[in-house]
Amino acid sequence: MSVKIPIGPIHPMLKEPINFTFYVEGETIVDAEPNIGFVHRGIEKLAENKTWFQNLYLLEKVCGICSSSHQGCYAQGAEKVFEAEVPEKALYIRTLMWELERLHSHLLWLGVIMHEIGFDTLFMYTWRDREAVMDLVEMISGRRVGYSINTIGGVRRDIDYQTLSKALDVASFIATRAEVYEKIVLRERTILDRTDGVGILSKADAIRLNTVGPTARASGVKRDIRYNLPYAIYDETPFDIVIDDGCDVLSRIIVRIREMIISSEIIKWIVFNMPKNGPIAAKITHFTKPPENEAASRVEAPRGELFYYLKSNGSLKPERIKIRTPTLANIVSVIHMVKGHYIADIPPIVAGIDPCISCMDRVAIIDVRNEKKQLFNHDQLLRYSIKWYRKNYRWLREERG
Amino acid sequence: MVSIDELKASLGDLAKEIKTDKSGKAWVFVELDKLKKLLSLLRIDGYDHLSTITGYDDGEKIQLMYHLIKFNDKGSNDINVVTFTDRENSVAPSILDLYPSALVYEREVFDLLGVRFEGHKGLKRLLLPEDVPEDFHPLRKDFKINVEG
Amino acid sequence: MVKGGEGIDMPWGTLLKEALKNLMKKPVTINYPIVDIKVPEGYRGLLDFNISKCLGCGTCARVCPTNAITMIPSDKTRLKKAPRFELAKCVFCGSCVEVCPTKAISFTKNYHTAVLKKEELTINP
Amino acid sequence: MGVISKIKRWAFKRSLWVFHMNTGSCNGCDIEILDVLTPRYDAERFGIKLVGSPRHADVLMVTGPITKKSLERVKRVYEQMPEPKYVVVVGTCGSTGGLFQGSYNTLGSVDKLLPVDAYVIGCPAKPEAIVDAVAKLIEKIEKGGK
Repeated sequence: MSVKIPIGPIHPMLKEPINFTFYVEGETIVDAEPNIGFVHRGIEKLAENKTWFQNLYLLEKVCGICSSSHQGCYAQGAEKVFEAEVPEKALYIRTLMWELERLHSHLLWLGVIMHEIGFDTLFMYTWRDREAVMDLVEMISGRRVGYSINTIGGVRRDIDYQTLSKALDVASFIATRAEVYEKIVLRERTILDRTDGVGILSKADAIRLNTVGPTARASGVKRDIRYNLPYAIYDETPFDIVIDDGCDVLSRIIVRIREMIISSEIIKWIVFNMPKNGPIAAKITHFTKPPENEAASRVEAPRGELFYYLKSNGSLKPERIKIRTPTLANIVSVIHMVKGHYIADIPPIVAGIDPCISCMDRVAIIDVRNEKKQLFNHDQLLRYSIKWYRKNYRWLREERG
Repeated sequence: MVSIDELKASLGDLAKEIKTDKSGKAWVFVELDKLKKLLSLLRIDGYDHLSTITGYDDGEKIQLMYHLIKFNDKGSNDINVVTFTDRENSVAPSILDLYPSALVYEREVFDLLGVRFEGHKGLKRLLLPEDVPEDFHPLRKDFKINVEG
Repeated sequence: MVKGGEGIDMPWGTLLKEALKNLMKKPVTINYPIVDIKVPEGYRGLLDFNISKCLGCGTCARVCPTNAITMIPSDKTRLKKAPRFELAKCVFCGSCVEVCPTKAISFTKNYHTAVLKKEELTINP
Repeated sequence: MGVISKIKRWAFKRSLWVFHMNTGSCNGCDIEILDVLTPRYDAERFGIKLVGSPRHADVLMVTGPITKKSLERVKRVYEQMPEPKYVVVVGTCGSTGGLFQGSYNTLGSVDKLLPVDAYVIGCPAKPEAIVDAVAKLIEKIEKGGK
């Protein structure tokens, strides 16, 4: 992802600033080479030239979808640098935002992957349901995207009982919807034909390639930073890690749908256990200088492990900030996953890792047998793959059983 | 949480220094020529997840930090391995054979800091366009930008 | 994970039920440009600046992450300086609102930020 | 005013086709643009449609501060669009550089490169504001701008 790749993201579905070169033999892909950096904005250098507090808003813009994860991860690291005590209520509010973000990000992704396989009906349904979450975060933070809720040493806004009860409603609503989606995904022929057995990443490969997040968990790897290296209030929160051993795109869909249900349970737990009153931020201002210090910070963003390294030199501006976004970690797995598959399977496989730089805007396909080069843009590829599946539907079904 | 004594016992005299920070995370300092040996020991020990490679130019040397995790249910460990390379002639051994995911991280460090990884085939820029000058490495401290207005 | 299960060979089975259910509900589409929407309390919209409260201290200009605020000479404040807001650069983070010692800067609920010329949004003291 | 230009303007009024391009934005504005097309806002009511090729588009919607790698592409896309064409910039970073002013890899604002007809400020802009921008653009076309 992003960032630097990290950075970013792109439009998860329509045009992306990422470019892949695929090497094919006939219809089968033998190799792939990603070309990234279309959204490289030099954020790490910029961060060295802004103050610790200004960076809260800069680093939030690494990714607009997981903005709260980035800002929260940075704030968490900066608290280690400042050696600040964070009030408990602030951690609860921060975690609430993280989980709401996971809900809206997974709903968004579910719509995107359905669009990638040409199933726009479900795309419209998920994006409609996502609006419930967006309204709630707007109530809590004052903006739909880019909540800016975190600050170094806590959060910036308190939350009242009305909003908390709304959060309960939203959590139950999304949980019931997630069950409906799971039913649809597991029973619809259209979806099963395009995703079952596509984009295989075995458990051994997932561990070897250091795959992170739901992509790894869909390959049966039980790794979740929330559970393995608990931060904020996750060591007290009861929750299950969703894993599935299907290793294909279908499993990735199922894992994310079930994670939505788990997230809604976490949200309910947070609402019931949130401290009634108390401070929401430590006393650190824009003009507080940190000691010389360094810290590494990790959170589980919707797409997987997000990593920050922060170093201070005792002045108002940080010395070095390093960001590793989950999409960058998963890009090596994508290259592995597409090998041996058909050109028509590219959209669901690439979208399957939930790339924050997501879509492919221009794909070059080179046939190694006759060196013919063909350029596709994303729309043409989508149309091509739907047509191809329509044509080859019967023998494929027999082949895949 | 990893204990210092355990680490010292398993790494022997490979590590130059091992320290913990306030939150209990271990920082292992190592000479450049022993880096690969140390990482392979850690890899055997179960540190199979490379979070990323951080490059940092402190003005005199270039620091390379390898952030590793050993997943072990609730008691997972994370440690940071730190090594230094020369600023003028920045070279470091590639760890692609130990951690295949280093592919993108090494290219990123090469791109932004100009550290050449020996043994990394096809090392080229990851993020910046191909047509920038060869010695353009924005995260070096002598490259300055102006964010005022 | 159970793939298929009952109903798999009934094309459109599950989805058709869902679609029929939605047919009975009223539309979720809001009739936006004709009917104005309600924004929640605490929405971070365009900034409002009250110069009669301003001291001219310049803290807001120092904390702004995007250099959207510049201090220019003015007779109306005690320190003879006043902020000029170029809202086209604003990212609505609220740092200036937070640090202002006299609460001269505040958020409005105005979200109509589409303009034909960037200068339309500048607030001069 | 000739009959043809009258017909052209009438045709434009209710069917602006939009080509959306990310030139280095954080995805925040992009998901809000997409949001405008989904059930809550449903911009297809006004004939606004996202198209997959610049050759079919009337409006280029740019998000982001134009990174060096996307510079050539955005130029090429703009050249491919048929006349008359309009450019709408969504988001603060595309309008003025926003948080990325001074970066070594971004150009800053889109209007250094292309003639811009409307700006939507916000980080990211609210979907209602994006609808507003298109409404203002239609108004401008009706008055005979460009």
